[in-house]
Amino acid sequence: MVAKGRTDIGPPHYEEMLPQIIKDNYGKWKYFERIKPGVLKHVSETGDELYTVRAGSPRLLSITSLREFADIADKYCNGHLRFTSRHNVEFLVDDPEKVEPLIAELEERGWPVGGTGNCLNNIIHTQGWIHCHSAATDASGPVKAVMDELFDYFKTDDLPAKLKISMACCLNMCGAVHCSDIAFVGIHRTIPKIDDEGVAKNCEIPNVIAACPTGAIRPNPKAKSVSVNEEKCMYCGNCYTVCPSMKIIDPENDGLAIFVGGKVSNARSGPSFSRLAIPWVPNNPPRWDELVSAIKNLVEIWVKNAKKGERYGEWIERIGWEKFFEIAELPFTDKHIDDFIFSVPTFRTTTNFKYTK
Amino acid sequence: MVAKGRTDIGPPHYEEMLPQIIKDNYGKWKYFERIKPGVLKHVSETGDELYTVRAGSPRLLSITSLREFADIADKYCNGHLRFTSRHNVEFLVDDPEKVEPLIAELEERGWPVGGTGNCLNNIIHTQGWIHCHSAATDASGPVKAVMDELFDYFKTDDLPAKLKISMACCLNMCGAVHCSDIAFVGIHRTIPKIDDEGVAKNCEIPNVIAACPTGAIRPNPKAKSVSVNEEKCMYCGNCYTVCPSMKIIDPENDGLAIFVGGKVSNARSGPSFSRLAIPWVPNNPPRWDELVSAIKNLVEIWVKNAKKGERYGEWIERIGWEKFFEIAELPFTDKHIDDFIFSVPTFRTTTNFKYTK
Amino acid sequence: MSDKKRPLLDELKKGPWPSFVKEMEKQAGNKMTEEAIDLLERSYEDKMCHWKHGGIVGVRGYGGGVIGRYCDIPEEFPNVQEFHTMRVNQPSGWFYTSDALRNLADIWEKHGSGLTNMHGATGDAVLLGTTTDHLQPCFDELAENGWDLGGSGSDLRTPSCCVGPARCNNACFDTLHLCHNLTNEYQDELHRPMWPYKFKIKISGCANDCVSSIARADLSIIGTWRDSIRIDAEAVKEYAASGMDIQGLVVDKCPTKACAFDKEKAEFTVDDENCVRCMHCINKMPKALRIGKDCGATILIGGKATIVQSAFLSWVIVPFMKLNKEDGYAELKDLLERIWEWWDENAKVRERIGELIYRKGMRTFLKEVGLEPKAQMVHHPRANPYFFWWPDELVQKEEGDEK
Amino acid sequence: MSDKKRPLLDELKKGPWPSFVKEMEKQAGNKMTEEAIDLLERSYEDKMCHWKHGGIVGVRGYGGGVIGRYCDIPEEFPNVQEFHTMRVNQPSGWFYTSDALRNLADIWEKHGSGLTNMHGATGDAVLLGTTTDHLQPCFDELAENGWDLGGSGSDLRTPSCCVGPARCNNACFDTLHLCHNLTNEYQDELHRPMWPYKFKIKISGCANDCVSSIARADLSIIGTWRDSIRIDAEAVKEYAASGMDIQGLVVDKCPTKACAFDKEKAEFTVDDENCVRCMHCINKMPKALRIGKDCGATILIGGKATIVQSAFLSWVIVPFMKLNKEDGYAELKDLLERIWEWWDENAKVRERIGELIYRKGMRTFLKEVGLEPKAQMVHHPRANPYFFWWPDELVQKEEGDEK
Ligand code: SRM
Ligand code: SRM
Ligand code: SRM
Ligand code: SRM
Ligand code: SF4
Ligand code: SF4
Ligand code: SF4
Ligand code: SF4
Ligand code: SF4
Ligand code: SF4
Ligand code: SF4
Ligand code: SF4
Repeated sequence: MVAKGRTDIGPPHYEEMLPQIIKDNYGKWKYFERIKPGVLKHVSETGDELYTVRAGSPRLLSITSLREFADIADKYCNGHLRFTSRHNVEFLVDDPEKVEPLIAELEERGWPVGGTGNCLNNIIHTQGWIHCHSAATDASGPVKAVMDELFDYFKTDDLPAKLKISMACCLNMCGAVHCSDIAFVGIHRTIPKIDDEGVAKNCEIPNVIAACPTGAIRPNPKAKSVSVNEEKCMYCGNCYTVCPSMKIIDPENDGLAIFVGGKVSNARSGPSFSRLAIPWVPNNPPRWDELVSAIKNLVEIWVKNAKKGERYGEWIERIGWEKFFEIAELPFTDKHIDDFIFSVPTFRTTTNFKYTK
Repeated sequence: MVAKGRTDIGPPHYEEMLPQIIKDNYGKWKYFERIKPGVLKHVSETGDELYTVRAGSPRLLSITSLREFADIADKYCNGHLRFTSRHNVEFLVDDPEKVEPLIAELEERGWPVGGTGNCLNNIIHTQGWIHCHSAATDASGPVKAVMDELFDYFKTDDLPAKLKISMACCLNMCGAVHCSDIAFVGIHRTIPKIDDEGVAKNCEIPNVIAACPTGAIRPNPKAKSVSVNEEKCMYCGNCYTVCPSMKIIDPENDGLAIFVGGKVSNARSGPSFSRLAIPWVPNNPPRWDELVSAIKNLVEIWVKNAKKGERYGEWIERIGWEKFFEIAELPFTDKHIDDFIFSVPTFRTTTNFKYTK
Repeated sequence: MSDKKRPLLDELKKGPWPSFVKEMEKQAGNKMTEEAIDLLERSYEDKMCHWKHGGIVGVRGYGGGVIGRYCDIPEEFPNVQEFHTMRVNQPSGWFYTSDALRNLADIWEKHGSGLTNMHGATGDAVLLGTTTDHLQPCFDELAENGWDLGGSGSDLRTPSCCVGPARCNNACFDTLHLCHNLTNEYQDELHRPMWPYKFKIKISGCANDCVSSIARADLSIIGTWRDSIRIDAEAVKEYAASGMDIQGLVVDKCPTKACAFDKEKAEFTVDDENCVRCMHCINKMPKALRIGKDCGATILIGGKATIVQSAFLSWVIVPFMKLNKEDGYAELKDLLERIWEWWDENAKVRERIGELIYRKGMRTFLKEVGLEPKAQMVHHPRANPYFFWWPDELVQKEEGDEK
Repeated sequence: MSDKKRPLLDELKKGPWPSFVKEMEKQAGNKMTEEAIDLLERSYEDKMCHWKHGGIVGVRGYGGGVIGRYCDIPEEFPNVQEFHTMRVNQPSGWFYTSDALRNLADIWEKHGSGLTNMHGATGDAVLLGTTTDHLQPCFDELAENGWDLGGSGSDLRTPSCCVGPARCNNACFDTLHLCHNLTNEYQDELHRPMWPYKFKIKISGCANDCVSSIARADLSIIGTWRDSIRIDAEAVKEYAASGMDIQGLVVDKCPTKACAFDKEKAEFTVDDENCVRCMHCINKMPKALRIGKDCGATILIGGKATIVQSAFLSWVIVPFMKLNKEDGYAELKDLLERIWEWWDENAKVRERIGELIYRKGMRTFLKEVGLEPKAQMVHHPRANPYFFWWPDELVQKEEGDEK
């Protein structure tokens, strides 16, 4: 078997993974065309043409499916494929004849083709109840339920612009949802329950105190533990991350918050954060109905009202956030008003606003 | 004489001060015209016409001049006049025939007429060495020197837009310069010198500590006084305001900082802060040459480069701050980069910027 | 005049702008004033001021209105050993009759330096320089003549307002009346420091904000309307005929693209729902466009200059409030009093209302003064997920619910 | 398959989107995996996860790359008592041969649950669920086959990059090469946690930022150019002829109004000095417009998600850097190492670089890592007057200077 202790070899070299057509045209791609949803054609300075067929993936993949992908790649792509930064799988085809059969086989096997251009993209997400101890909600379940509902948008590219939805299952935000057109994130709503003995035994109290963004944690020297100031705690769970004896999970009160209007690209406007639209929908497995219908509504109002080329946030910036809340028929609450460190620059310092009902 | 102890009577009623034409047309003004620099004509629904002649004032006025104004008001304005929110004096004329003679007399007596519309307005300012203990520079002197240099702009209204210059003689900013097209403010550059005995005797140490924006002040229990952390002190002088034994004046290092691009009105864009252009010019009485030429340059580049209707900050927002520094030929230094509480939202979070030399 | 030369200040008698040095010299017959000029020359030499803090001074019954000032080299300048300022509350809109002005001048000739600021940055008529002995007699004589002092210290500061309906076509309400009314209603708050810190009110009749209330007042009252801009179609045509570039100078600069100009028909239209009442189009075509008829004000809070947590512009807390003269502005005063009460109870020493709101969170402020959250209060909602829940918003666990 | 019913998860096998439940069931032959599904059903019933922290686990010589995970009801679910993840460092750009993929699958069949994430949010190929006993053998077999682990814990995390020159016409530099090079150069930093906290690097070939580097990486490397957009005039004419609304969809959306379209001549022009290389016009007309030729990258710092001081987007620190393959990216590495050194020396435990810069001030960071302040680093300069001076910038007092 192995030479034990072999370390620090780094990842396989990407060149080994590239198909010949990419090796030949590396750095020489001249332009591309969007053939149809899920299909891109890249044209090289050499005249070579590469077709990319993108299929949706649940990201959680069995090795059975990985082998299936490998077989498909062998059949259509000389044994080459890649995954995208949003966890889709892309088949790289150098023969135009193979494109339609490939698509047919993918669809047949349950791998939908789409998600390019102005389609809905795959939902970036995280571990949830499948693997993480920190999760305020599941990840794969809510994502599946939302993607089922929005499925048609994955397959049609006539949305006003790209639609990037992301999810994270707790405030650690491993899904880095904070700059998405629409983001949903698992949140807690009650303060951690302190197991004094556990804290005393297992946790580094200075680290626990430092972990709290709002300074809600104070030492409790008597119990060699800590106490939490209810008024200051906003349930982020960071204390729980550093100290398992600060349990924060509360099945009835945990749930999801929905943010909208962020983006990452610098195209036109610079990157921007998503902002709170709906503070809480309940955790309602298995299909998270409230979440799904809230997101559906959010997508539909954008599709209906945005101008061509307007990302979600660009649409809202044009009409104003007050109009967004009116159109979305969402209540604006005290939760929407920032009260963290950088709150001041978010307060409206002009009389330039629109009236709403 | 007086009934002693008569208090809380409040200010004189404004109605007693209004000329008849204003009483007759109060709330009925329909529109106005700018006749020429310094002269406005307001037209009422009743058809009445009121002429306003605005004259520049140093704000620091002797009672001799107040009496002179009173005499002029008697002669041309049925004994009525007012001051503006920028400390100019306005003569209210109901007879068009009197406008030119009034202007002639004002100019003759040394009171320049101008400052309306797209003129340079009067410079809002503060006490300086004339009355305040806190001043890092004089107020009236620098203002006089700048107004002399920019005088023509007070008398012509073809600037790109309004030009509002303000000054304050220390960071207390009694001139509220923080939202001006151009602002100059007296600053210190060295830390306070602590007179321990004085602190112990005269100052409330908790208040002194709380006064420091950066937490630079620590108790010094031995001396019943305080000490200042050099690395954290940015010389704001707020400790000196609450405790005279923390002297912060340093004649060679005090001076003025210049900010640009703020505005107050909601017209078009909302109100915005002025931002640092030049961190320091020296205190150079009697005519503050470095200050004057710096401001002259700032005004001239705007006049030359702004489009019609663009306030200073609106011009900069269009071209970008990096271009502003290039055009103004000003060095961009670490001082220009915020490092106070709300710094983060000022950092550039996009690759959308222009190159500069 | 003193025999001292003042070569530095002499330089500031030159030039076209009216000279404050000349102003000072006009009163140089007064020994105190003359020495004040000499002291200023000395400051010009030394590049520093020669004033210092000192004992608190004032007039009977008042905690504010006078700023005590002492020379730091009194041996050399005995006549300005004391050089206090008195702040006289201006009439709303800074209107004066010539007699009123002369009256002030006469009183100040008798009791002080003869130097004034017309006006101070807060709005008062500032009488610059007198001795402790003169304070009470001066105040008595002012009061006798119908003048009162303005604010200083930790109290309500003298409210001020723009010229408003007295001479402006844009006034959405009666700024002068409101200013006068509030000043009189809150005489106690103005004269008897008792709060954590100062509190300023400034009142502008429209969004042009000619008294900079959004930047310089803890409470900013800014006029606006709820209906539509009034358009005089004929006058629009005149502007167009005069060659004005209505598209470029007006329409293209509308922040929400809410107005439009049809060049063919020379017709100007406003989309009311999207107009944010920024005043720009009205400013550019005052003959053709007028503010609406259903007027009131936006109320904003928290504006202040630099110290301590950097400058704040005021924040919208009431998008639209009718300002009702008939009931003496009851709604506004009610709100104001709730705000003061909350601030007074919660603030630290020298903590402005804006800083307190920042520290406590806007949600706490709104809840405790009884205001509804509105989307108009923010540029945009929060980006972080760090929000709080009130106990009654949570799912209460029933017995046996726990697994 | 276990005889337990899973009515809740069954609901998630319905619908058109590929089902993760079906994926899990594909490996249900594995007892561990089967129980993981049952445990998930239990979580669905309880509305909470059933995992907990536990002892730290790993492989010899590495401090990271494995996430230990333990079930909180092991009595009921003994087969997932331990259910650790291994993070396998992906090949740059996430390219695989079918054999490589099969190889991974085979190893994971032998040593783990047969479940993966392709890929994790940082970019690794995530192998989901194995026992402590299997970690070392699994790693050894991975290594034998040319795979290595990625980062976790307080170390450099697995760098990732966009598809770049491999399949994109917009790549301003070789993202895959840089990513591979950095990953290999910093193996030690990646595998042996030693820093205050995690540090992430993400690399995008242009401002479209297809790996979200500005939002998700402490160090963001984003391609750009210094010269001009290349315009193919003929291709512009084709777009115009095809009926595309070039004015409305391209020109009007240019953030700096730097491009123009002459409809008559069907001519598209770019004002290079004002173009901020936002990519928009190129995105809309890829056949006609191309990135410039003098390419490099903008370097930004500090991006991260919510915890602790809320999310930061990365901040520009080097507007333009040539990325030189020949010298192994010496300039970039040199900067990176200076940054790490400063961070390592100054940060508190669990303090990301962005948070440290915020706490210490950008000026301190720039000075100590040796970067020149540039106006490109800020949206706008500071509004407050609270700036610092270095001792050598001050006027030094000479003896006898004092008055
Ligand atoms: C394959 C992928 C890169 C990779 O290395 O994996 C990729 C590939 C391309 N991107 Fe991207 N982008 C990819 C993730 C992203 C991301 C990151 C993300 O989604 O998390 C972004 C930033 C998202 C954001 O702004 O919030 C991104 C922002 C863009 C943009 C800018 C869109 C905008 O107008 O804001 C373009 C330009 C365009 O589409 O016009 C672009 C354009 C492209 C082009 C057209 C570039 C080209 O010429 O080849 C590629 C085909 C896109 C398509 O789907 O039609 N790509 N692209 C990623 C596919 C993810 C997926 O499976 O859906
Ligand atoms: C007299 C005064 C009010 C008072 O109660 O004293 C006043 C009076 C008028 N202002 Fe003002 N403004 C006055 C201070 C201000 C201020 C406050 C300040 O300067 O400190 C502002 C906000 C400054 C800022 O934005 O930084 C101000 C922003 C405006 C604007 C908006 C300008 C803009 O486009 O940003 C207008 C509209 C315009 O001029 O087009 C305006 C318009 C006007 C009009 C035309 C209103 C009218 O229809 O009568 C008045 C004649 C203005 C002129 O000078 O041509 N007024 N105006 C103030 C004169 C000060 C002076 O002596 O120079
Ligand atoms: C006289 C006046 C300046 C002038 O020349 O016009 C003035 C003068 C002083 N101000 Fe002021 N302030 C004056 C308007 C302002 C303004 C502008 C305004 O009100 O619109 C501001 C900025 C707006 C604000 O309130 O934020 C202002 C912000 C300050 C501050 C900083 C307060 C803060 O919270 O940031 C201080 C410091 C303090 O209160 O200890 C201060 C303190 C002072 C003191 C009392 C200095 C002291 O610590 O003893 C000054 C007395 C000077 C003297 O010797 O006469 N003054 N002060 C203004 C009042 C005249 C009047 O009543 O009309
Ligand atoms: C596996 C992964 C989520 C996924 O499903 O893809 C993940 C999973 C965890 N993350 Fe993460 N993070 C993952 C990418 C991210 C990202 C996204 C990224 O890297 O682009 C972020 C946001 C970006 C950032 O770094 O700011 C992220 C921000 C966090 C944080 C908050 C860190 C912060 O400074 O704000 C924590 C908390 C911590 O470090 O203690 C965290 C902690 C964790 C822990 C280790 C939970 C814990 O406290 O023990 C999770 C282990 C889950 C598990 O049981 O497997 N994870 N984590 C991602 C790594 C896979 C990979 O290597 O490819
Ligand atoms: S977002 Fe939170 S719950 Fe989800 S994987 Fe990351 S740390 Fe775990
Ligand atoms: S949950 Fe967050 S806010 Fe609450 S105590 Fe813990 S760390 Fe602090
Ligand atoms: S700005 Fe400072 S120095 Fe000037 S008057 Fe106000 S407190 Fe005094
Ligand atoms: S001058 Fe300002 S920063 Fe320095 S110690 Fe005093 S209060 Fe603090
Ligand atoms: S604020 Fe409005 S109402 Fe008041 S003077 Fe200015 S333009 Fe007129
Ligand atoms: S008032 Fe302002 S927002 Fe309204 S139409 Fe006129 S320019 Fe536009
Ligand atoms: S970031 Fe730019 S270079 Fe990289 S894949 Fe996206 S469009 Fe292409
Ligand atoms: S790249 Fe962006 S900024 Fe440059 S011309 Fe094109 S659209 Fe305008």
